[in-house]
Amino acid sequence: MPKNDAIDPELVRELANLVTETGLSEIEVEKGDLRIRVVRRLEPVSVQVAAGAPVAALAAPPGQSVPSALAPAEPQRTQAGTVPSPMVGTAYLRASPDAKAFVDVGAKVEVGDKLLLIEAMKTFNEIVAPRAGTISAIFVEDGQPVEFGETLLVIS
Amino acid sequence: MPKNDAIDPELVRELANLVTETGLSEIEVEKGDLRIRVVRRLEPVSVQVAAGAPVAALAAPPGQSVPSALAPAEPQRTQAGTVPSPMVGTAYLRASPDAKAFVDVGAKVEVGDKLLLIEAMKTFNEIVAPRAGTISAIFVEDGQPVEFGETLLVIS
Amino acid sequence: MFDKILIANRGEIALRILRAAKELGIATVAVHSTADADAMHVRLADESVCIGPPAARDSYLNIPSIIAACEITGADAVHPGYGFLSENARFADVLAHHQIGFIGPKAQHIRTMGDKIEAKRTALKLGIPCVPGSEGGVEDIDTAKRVAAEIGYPVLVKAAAGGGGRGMKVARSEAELEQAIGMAKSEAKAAFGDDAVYLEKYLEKPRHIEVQVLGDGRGGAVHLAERDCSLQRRHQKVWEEGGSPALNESMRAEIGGICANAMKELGYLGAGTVEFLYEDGKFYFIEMNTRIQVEHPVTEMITGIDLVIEQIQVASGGALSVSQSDIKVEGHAIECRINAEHPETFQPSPGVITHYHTPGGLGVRVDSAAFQGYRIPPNYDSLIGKLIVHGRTRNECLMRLRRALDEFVIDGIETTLPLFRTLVRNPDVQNGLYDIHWLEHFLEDGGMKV
Amino acid sequence: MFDKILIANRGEIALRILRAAKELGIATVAVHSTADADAMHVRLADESVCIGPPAARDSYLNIPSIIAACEITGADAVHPGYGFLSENARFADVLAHHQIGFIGPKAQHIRTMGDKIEAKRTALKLGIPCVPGSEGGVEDIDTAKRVAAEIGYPVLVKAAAGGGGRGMKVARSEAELEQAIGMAKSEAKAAFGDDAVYLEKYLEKPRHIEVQVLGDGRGGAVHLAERDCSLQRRHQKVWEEGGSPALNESMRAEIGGICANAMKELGYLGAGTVEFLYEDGKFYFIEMNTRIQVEHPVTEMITGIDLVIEQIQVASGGALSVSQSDIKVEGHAIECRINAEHPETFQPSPGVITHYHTPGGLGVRVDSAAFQGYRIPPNYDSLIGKLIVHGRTRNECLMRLRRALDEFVIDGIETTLPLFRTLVRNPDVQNGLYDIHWLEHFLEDGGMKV
Repeated sequence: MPKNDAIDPELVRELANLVTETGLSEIEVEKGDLRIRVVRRLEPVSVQVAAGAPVAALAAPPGQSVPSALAPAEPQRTQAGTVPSPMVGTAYLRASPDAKAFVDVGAKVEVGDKLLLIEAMKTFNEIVAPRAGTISAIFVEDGQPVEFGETLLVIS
Repeated sequence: MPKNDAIDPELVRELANLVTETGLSEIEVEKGDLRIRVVRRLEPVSVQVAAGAPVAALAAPPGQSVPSALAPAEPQRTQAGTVPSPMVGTAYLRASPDAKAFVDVGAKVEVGDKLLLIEAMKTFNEIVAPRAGTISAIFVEDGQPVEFGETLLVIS
Repeated sequence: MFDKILIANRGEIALRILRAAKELGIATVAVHSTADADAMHVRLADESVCIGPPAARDSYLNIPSIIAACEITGADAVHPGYGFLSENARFADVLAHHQIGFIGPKAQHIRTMGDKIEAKRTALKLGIPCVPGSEGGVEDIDTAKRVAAEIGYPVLVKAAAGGGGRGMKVARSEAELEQAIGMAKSEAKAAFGDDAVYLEKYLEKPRHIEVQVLGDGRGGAVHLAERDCSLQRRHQKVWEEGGSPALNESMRAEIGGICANAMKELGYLGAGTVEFLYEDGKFYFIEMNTRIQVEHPVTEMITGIDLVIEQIQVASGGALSVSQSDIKVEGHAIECRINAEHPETFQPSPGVITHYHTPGGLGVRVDSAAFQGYRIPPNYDSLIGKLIVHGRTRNECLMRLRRALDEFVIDGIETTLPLFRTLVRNPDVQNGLYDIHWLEHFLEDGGMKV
Repeated sequence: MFDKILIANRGEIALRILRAAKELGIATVAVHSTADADAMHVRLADESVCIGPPAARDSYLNIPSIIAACEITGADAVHPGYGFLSENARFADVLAHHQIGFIGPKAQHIRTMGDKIEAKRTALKLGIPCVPGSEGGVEDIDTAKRVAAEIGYPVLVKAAAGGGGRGMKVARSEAELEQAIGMAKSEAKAAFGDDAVYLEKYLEKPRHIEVQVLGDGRGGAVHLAERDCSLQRRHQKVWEEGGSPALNESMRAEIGGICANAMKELGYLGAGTVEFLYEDGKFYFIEMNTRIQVEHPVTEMITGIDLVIEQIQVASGGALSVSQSDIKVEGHAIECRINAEHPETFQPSPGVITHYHTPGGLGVRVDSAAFQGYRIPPNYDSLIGKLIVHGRTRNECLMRLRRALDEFVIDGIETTLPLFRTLVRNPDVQNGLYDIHWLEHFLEDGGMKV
């Protein structure tokens, strides 16, 4: 196996040990067409319990699990491609129980294509694709209640 | 092992030490087709405000200064030579208003020498030197109230 | 009784409603904007639904979102709190249309009392005393003199088309009347192109006194005595107390009885407040608020009656838990509205509360959704908590309030706590000698300057 | 009235006393051990004095240090709280000798009630019902039978020299009496070398009910109804409420009247508690506590009367603020003693409170010297706070208590909050069906096991 000859795992191991030993976060070496880069991502050393941390655990009745409110509320990540719900309501993936879904994972969509419906106050609101691309994930099920800002699906 | 010859781990180690020693975050060297880069990512310098910080400032009536209770109560430093009050009461530096002080700053004392009196419940309690030495400071005035543990004077 | 109540509000009143629901064994749904995801009532509710972005019009005022939140959670009633949708008759109608209970008055009464002219007309019809006036324009000076003599000097000459203080003149005697009318007419002509003016009784140093009422919607109604809310800044109540230092037992019973009878006649449902100006032993109707009010705890502390529980009970078709003879005023209560504002400049001060410690002990109540580490969002009003103190006498109440204010710790932001520490030590406040202008004058005169 | 009160205690009761003094406009001196330098009452007092190291005998029990602290601060009275020096007659004497007021009863009454035998003798003389018994040894079986028939079965045969349960036998009928006496005698002989035994009424499932009294020291005295403290663990009260679920209005008035009259006759000064076992409609005197008690807020919540303020007023020579006819029991109150202990094992849990948030709203009172960031020292008892809740009815009170317990946050240490969350949901507790053994049995039966 010529590749293994060309790249010596021992050298990589040595560099890896070195990065740990020295407390560095990255070493990169390059020679000729050989380039090796070892990276150690430092984990945050401290769980930063700020003075402003929210109340840790609101008392719950016995038997109920206490929400670990210490963990900061995960912000809804609006990464490129995620489609958040613009309203509170009930999400529907198809026009009627017998119909086929507007989109499935893997479907290609154009801007303005119908993705799903959200019912609020007996009114069905069409949610359309804000960008073109491929449906890479659908996070809601047919008939599922959704909050404002909840991620419905991803177009990548 | 020709590869190891080509990339000298010792050089990498030296660079690694250098980056730490100099407080830098990155060093990159390049010579001919050799390139070495070492990176030290600085840890977040977080002011760790512990969740357990005491109540900052108890409300005080307007006009009164608010005690900065955030600062942890300074422990009474019982350094060598300090003589703390063994009781609460009123400290007297002399046997009677006209008498001369038992000790003054600069006086040499032996173990058991009388230093001052503390009056509590109309009883005068003699405070004697716990060690020999020279009085280097007196922190109380004649007739001053003292708490338990309050530093009276220093024998150095 | 309802099974699940959706609380269409935020802050301390959302928590207040949640407490009442829990005490009745009713499940709770908190709705919130994205700015309030960490709020106390959201944490304590059985369920929560994010209904929109921080702007109130897109969340707390967004009727379709709130109805949708009811639909997805199965809530069978909504408590609107105060502000936001609490006095929106259309909201009450929409809820009714969706067969969801509204914990508030009948829509028609919200409409009537929401229209100033209609409200006054209704009040007069129900026997509630109003500010006497000419009931229409005065054309000539002789009519004006006759009307002014009837209502008594001083009188206010007001432009019929007026607003904002323009075309408004005070006449303190008949000698001043002709000139005042002349000036008001010309100002009105210039400002509104219409010189019609009318007369009204002018109150120089009135108190703001309001009567709490409860109705079962079927002609049963009671009053729960009055609150004195004269200490105001820019028409915002700052300090409220009950009973009023200006009233005695029989005055209380009289004005209370008038209001309770009016509510019986109206068939009023739920909690309401009849607001008056009060001067020289007389009451003058201002308006009626058809909702629970910020200062309702004052009444709860002196009567022991949970007004929000009563609201929920009557909204679900139940009876009031008390009749008039059961209601006894015991002692005295004072509420301080603690705002996240600079105590001298009243500049809002949103931010993180770094230390929070509430006072405790006998007769001390805190209604607040704040906590240590809470970030006050900049999007809403600055009320962060209410300190309500009860004592057997007004003096005991004042002394207790003083010590409670001195125990209260809110760090990290500016609050109006220092204002209250000053007020509770002020002789006029201690003696109950204040009117609706007192606090403005006190602040103008540098009362809070160090 | 006193000008400056020294508070010879720590924890929540020190803060409680400080609050009363502040409400009376009296200056305060906190004394503290080195372990309590950061305590809440120290922070809030006008002055503070460190009086010794953590061990209570060297600080809070150190009479010369406390007197010296009075001398250097000019305090003219001492409030001893509960525990520590509160029932130390010598302390009262020493204070009197130094012309410093003692906010507590006359020394002679502390002595009388501190001696079990003398206390029972005094109670009998004052007409307070006691446990009936043979009043001396029973020599022969016929006497025993006669006495047992008089006091009624079951009876307890007790060794005169006894203690720790040895030489103690229950006879449930005359048939069992001879054998019980025989066994008790031989056990007593073996254990104490003395086979003398006596008889006493045996209470199988008594409740602990106590009557709060106040006296002015000059023959004026009132009672403030009762508290039911039957929910105990190892003779430590856990949950107290008032009125007792077992009493009605007339029973309350009767036992209260007996106690008030006894206090009048005694010329009792200050606050006191007459403790009873209660079974089948009858009261049996246990002891009298001549101090303010941990559970006094229950009484304050149902009467509106600040007992500590009354203590201070009568100790300074003033009158009681109320006569018997002024005292009305309004509603129901329950107190939960929140200890820094594991809720199942009751292992003490000192340490730092990392999060602390108290419940608020109508009818909720918290008496606690704890705060976020407070380090509970390992040197003293584990009581860190009391939650006291009031409602118009016992049911309203229970529902309010439930929601208040669910709001209470104390993190970083173990507390008994989970015990109370379980108790408030227990049908026996909800129905008031418990005696002094109930809680022990509940815990033995795994009531707190998950």
